Amino acid sequence: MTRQRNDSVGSIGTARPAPELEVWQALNIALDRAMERDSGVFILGEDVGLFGGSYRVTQGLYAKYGEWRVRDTPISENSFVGMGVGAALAGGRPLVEIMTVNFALLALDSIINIAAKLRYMSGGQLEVPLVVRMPGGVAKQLGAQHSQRLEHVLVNVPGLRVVVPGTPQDSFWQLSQAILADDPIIVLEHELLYFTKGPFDAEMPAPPMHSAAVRREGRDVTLMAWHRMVSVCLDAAGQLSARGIEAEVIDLRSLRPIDLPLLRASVQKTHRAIVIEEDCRFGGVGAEIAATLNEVAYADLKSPVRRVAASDVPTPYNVELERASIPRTQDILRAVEEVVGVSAG
Amino acid sequence: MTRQRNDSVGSIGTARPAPELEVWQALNIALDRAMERDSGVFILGEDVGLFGGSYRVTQGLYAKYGEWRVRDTPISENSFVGMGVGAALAGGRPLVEIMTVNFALLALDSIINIAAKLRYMSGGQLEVPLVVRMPGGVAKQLGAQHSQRLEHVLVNVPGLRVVVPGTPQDSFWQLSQAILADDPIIVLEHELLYFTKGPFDAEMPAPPMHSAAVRREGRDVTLMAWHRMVSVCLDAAGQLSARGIEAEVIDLRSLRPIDLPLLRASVQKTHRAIVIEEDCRFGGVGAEIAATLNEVAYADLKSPVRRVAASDVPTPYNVELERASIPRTQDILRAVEEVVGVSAG
Amino acid sequence: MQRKLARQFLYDMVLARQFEQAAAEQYTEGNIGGFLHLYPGEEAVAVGSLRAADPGDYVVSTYREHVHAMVWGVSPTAVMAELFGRATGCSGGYGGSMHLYDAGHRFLGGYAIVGETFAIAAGVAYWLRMTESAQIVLCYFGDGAANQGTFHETLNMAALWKLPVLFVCENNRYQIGTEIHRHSAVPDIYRHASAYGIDGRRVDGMDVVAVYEAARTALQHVRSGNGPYLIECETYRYRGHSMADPGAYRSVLELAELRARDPLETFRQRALAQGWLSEAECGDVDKAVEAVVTEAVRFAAASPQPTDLGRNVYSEPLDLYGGRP
Amino acid sequence: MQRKLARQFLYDMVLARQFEQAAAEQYTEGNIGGFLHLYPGEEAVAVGSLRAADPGDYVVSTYREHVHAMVWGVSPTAVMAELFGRATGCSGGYGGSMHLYDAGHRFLGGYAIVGETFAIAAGVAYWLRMTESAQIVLCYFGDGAANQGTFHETLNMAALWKLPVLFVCENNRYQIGTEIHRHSAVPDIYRHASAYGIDGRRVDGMDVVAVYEAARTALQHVRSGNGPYLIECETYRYRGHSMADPGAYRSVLELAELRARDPLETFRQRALAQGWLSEAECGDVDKAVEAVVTEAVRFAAASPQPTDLGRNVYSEPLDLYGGRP
Ligand SMILES: Cc1ncc(C[n+]2csc(CCOP(=O)(O)OP(=O)(O)O)c2C)c(N)n1
Ligand SMILES: Cc1ncc(C[n+]2csc(CCOP(=O)(O)OP(=O)(O)O)c2C)c(N)n1
Ligand SMILES: [Mg+2]
Ligand SMILES: [Mg+2]
Repeated sequence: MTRQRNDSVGSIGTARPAPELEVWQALNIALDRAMERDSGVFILGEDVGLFGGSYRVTQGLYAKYGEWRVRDTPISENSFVGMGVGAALAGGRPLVEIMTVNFALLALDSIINIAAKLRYMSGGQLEVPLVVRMPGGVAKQLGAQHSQRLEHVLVNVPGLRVVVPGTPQDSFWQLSQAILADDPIIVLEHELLYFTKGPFDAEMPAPPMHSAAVRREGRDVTLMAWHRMVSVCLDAAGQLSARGIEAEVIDLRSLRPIDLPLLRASVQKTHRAIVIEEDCRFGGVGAEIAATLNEVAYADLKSPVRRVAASDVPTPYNVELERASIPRTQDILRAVEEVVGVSAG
Repeated sequence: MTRQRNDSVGSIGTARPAPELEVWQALNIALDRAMERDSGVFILGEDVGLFGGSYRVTQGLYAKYGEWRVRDTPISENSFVGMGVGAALAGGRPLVEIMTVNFALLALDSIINIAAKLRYMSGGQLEVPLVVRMPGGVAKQLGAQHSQRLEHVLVNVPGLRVVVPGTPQDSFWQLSQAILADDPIIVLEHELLYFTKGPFDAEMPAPPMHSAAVRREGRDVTLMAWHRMVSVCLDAAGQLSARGIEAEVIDLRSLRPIDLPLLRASVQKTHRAIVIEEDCRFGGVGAEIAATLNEVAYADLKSPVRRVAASDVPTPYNVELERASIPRTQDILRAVEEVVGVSAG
Repeated sequence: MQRKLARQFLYDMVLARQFEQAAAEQYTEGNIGGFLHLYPGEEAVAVGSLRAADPGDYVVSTYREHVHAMVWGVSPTAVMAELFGRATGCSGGYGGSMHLYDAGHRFLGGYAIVGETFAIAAGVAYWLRMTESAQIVLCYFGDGAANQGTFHETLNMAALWKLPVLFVCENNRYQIGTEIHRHSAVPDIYRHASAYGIDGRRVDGMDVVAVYEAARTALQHVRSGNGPYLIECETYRYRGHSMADPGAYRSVLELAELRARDPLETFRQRALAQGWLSEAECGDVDKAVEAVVTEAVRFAAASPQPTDLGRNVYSEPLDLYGGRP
Repeated sequence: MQRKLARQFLYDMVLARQFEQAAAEQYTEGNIGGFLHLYPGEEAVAVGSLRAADPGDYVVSTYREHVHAMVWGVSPTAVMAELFGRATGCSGGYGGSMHLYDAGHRFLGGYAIVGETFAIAAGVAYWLRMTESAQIVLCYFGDGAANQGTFHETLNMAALWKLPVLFVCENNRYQIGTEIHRHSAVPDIYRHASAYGIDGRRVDGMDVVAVYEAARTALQHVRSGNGPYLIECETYRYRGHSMADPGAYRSVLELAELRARDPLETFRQRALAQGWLSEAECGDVDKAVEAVVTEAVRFAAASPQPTDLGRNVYSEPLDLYGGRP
């Protein structure tokens, strides 16, 4: 069960000239380089091969690496994720793509009750270097069953790590790092971000996989979010700035673990914090961040950490209702006014 | 698709003389009465029939109601829960027993992506009066795979309701109420409580299904818990009282929705609160309660709501480590001293 | 066969074809959102099997269910309005293309997670069997869905308890871009039935009469208390998996070969040749359907949007914080 | 057959019988906790099949796996110590009876959720096939596990990709208290294999030689690249499902009938009759095993408890709050 050791992320393969890329392309490059570097890396998933992946992430890899390393699977989520675990135990570095997060509900036994627990249950003898990628979030009118978010389910599980890259650069960095790591790692991607562009440099040294990033500096309030909600926060921050309120926007990048030191540092400066999440509020990830920040930064906070989250409903199909069901710029503005008002008064 | 309408819980059937009962017996009586009252109530689950149920909850019902109303199923969790949903759609009041919470990981698609969403997705045409019972919690050396807690998974789901009865009386009341309700309801039971005794009166009118209950009054700190952790809190409260600290102990009884008014009222009196949970801390139910209480009771709190929870590890088999992995009396005492100390200083 | 039934088959299939064509156009124009899975090429399956059932029976279908809904009695206007996400839609605009429901007609959906239809259908059947009802359930699923664990789990229970379900496999040879020989070790879906002691047979899914006859025999079997039955209909979808898929993974030859066996055209020719229908009658059907589809689009476009985000989550409004101010 | 192999079979089965007997006693005395699933009556299955495999192969088993682990090379002391939850246990005391592991021997567990062994085994096999290794995987499962969706999903993929797995069904007729005719529509588990184009056969699981021969043929098939193979071993467990179950749902007659075919005693008689072993040799085996089991219990009882709650959750210690003070 020997497994190939790996070099660091920054120096993978050779550079490709690509100043601006879309998220799916960055992920594609990360996969390609990992597969070139390590013959133990292979992909399992529905339509990842011949079809090239529902979101083009695996495009070209089937032709380049063949069917054994890019395997089109039947619709058998629980079992092909379980097979990923088995292959990881035997020495491989499997990368499983679950076509969307919604179908992961069928594979949670393999993820939560097998992958996450084997190292511990075996007294450290076994390791499961498995990466499970899943597109998720609320996209465009996909209906309730295709808009289920699972962040809250996965972050609670000892043994798992959960990263949520939202930019092309982070997608490349964090997926590459996840493949190099020796733990089961969930890479949550957002369906509406695959085709968004952003600066990309494959040679830039990567920050720690679980670090958060300040996307905009500000002194009055800290907005914490991930995936698509980061851009909504930036939009709100822009409008707030016009009103003289400077919001600091933090992209969490990782949900398990979380980069609390960065959040604390920001709150020490702003004294006010709001978590914005696409997941439902009740028992969502925002609750953990709020509860913890309230505990560790109590003295710094002028008001308790607020949460702006999705409405407590299954996602409706109707486009207007769907938009209204998840945080919009105006929802963030209202929340900011409340906390700033509250604490000013 | 007409479904029998029901009378209230307090006046089910006729009384049985039983001053003190064990939890499993109270559940058994609730099932028996519901099945007598409504021929649409039936049970699906592994070994619920001939065998009488792993924890004896369905004992005697197979002989009394026959195999169609007490059905022994194969090991096919996702499908027999899905069948429960189908039967509910057609007019029945199915009661599905998942032998333990751990196996519910296989059935989450049926629970989260079907049962919880159908009423909403159908514009209100369909209803799913389904009750899913599952024994859970950390029992005695069952190992990591048999000690997975799912509270955090279920409380986040719009469309579901989650109750956590811990006493014989509550078990009878809340299971009876769940069967009468027209929504999918999860009844989480604790494996170590089935054979604990407590006062029981089938005729006593039931409080609202989702109300919390004060188990011990106190002025200095509020301890909030459910299931087995309530008794651990009461134990701690007893010891604290000897040291002049009066802890108020609240049994949440319901995790979705939660009885926030009661929690607020208590905190207005004690000014300090701690959530104690057997589930892991990170992203657990305690985070929701802490985050919300901090928001709504900020002014009343002398220090932020604390959490005492399970260690962030899969549950170890070794008995000493297992005990150390979930909250013990001393962990609660330490936390109380901290908050009382902190807020006193 | 009777002219009445022949006209019904033709009407249903023309409606199916034209409705889906209109849906595709409305999707392209941006009036329909989300995933849109269309049925052209597979019409004979839904029409042949559903017309063999009793109106009192239950139907459980997939996300490719517009046609099943309409043949089962849901009005084209209500279906189109649902695709538009309007309050007048059969799911009030909350469900969408993949989640059509009509409790009154016992049309129970509309399931978007592959493999969900099995257990739902078996659950309805369990209730029918337990209450000694004469009704049965029709359960639709694709070739790809047959690889989902729920297929195995449910067929075993349905057989074990002799539940009244007719499982209808719409084998269109593809699981999105994965051809059946690449997703199933034994591509003859009907052969799986025997692993559960269930009668199963294969039928030409491009021939509405063949599907109808097979379904009648099967329903007879199911209704008589002999337990479940499985029919595998060999069919084909002309379009990609959904509007998002050009279907580039299929050869032009394959497509041409199947189009040559078009269920709608072959039936029309046969009906004329057999004298079941006259040219005039066929023409009338086309015109009648055209009017219906045009009206469906007009109605949908003119319908109001649903406005209440929070309704129907529970039987009654539920405050998650128990009365939090 | 060779005397050496005969002695091995006898030794393995005697060890299995005595070890489980000792485990039961230690459980009753409170030295072993949790669920304890014992193997008496089923010894011929693990012994016959594992002795037919190559030491380099992989083994994936269920929660009823003490015997599989020992026959596969894990020392009885390490297994007993694990049941005691001690640091010297094969899982360091963190796993317990249902979670025995030994990476060095490629014994991969020890899975407590019914149906998990299929995909794990197929995944190992996928890796072996992809890396063109000569090794294969033995996957154990019970009659009840055959109804889990993963059985269907995994057998399809294993057949589709010709993965080197030998699926061994330990059909002891019961899923805890539910007899096979009440949980499987087609109780002949081996017949399910054909639904995936997999060769399957049934063998007398009370006859270690029959199991051995069947496994050899099957392994030959699997190792030659012909894909998976399934063997259904008809066996029986003398005890209840676990120590918590008295097994009251079974008739005394049934139990007596099966005990009369006891795999250990029948083999011992046969070995003597055939002259494979002498009375003296059999006596030596009993004594040798007795010493081993006694030592295993002594070792376990004398072993230290594990003390570090937080280790081995991740490859390196992970601070959930990224360096929170
Ligand atoms: C459990 C699950 N996995 C994956 C998907 C994504 N998906 C939607 S349809 C489909 C193909 C289904 O093929 P088939 O069952 O043959 O039905 P068809 O679309 O051909 O009618 C897939 C993979 C899904 N909806 N559910
Ligand atoms: C998914 C799941 N459901 C239920 C259980 C509880 N359970 C443990 S063993 C068992 C019976 C398994 O029977 P079988 O597969 O025949 O194996 P055996 O115990 O007879 O060896 C059940 C229902 C479980 N562990 N996992
Ligand atoms: Mg198909
Ligand atoms: Mg068994």
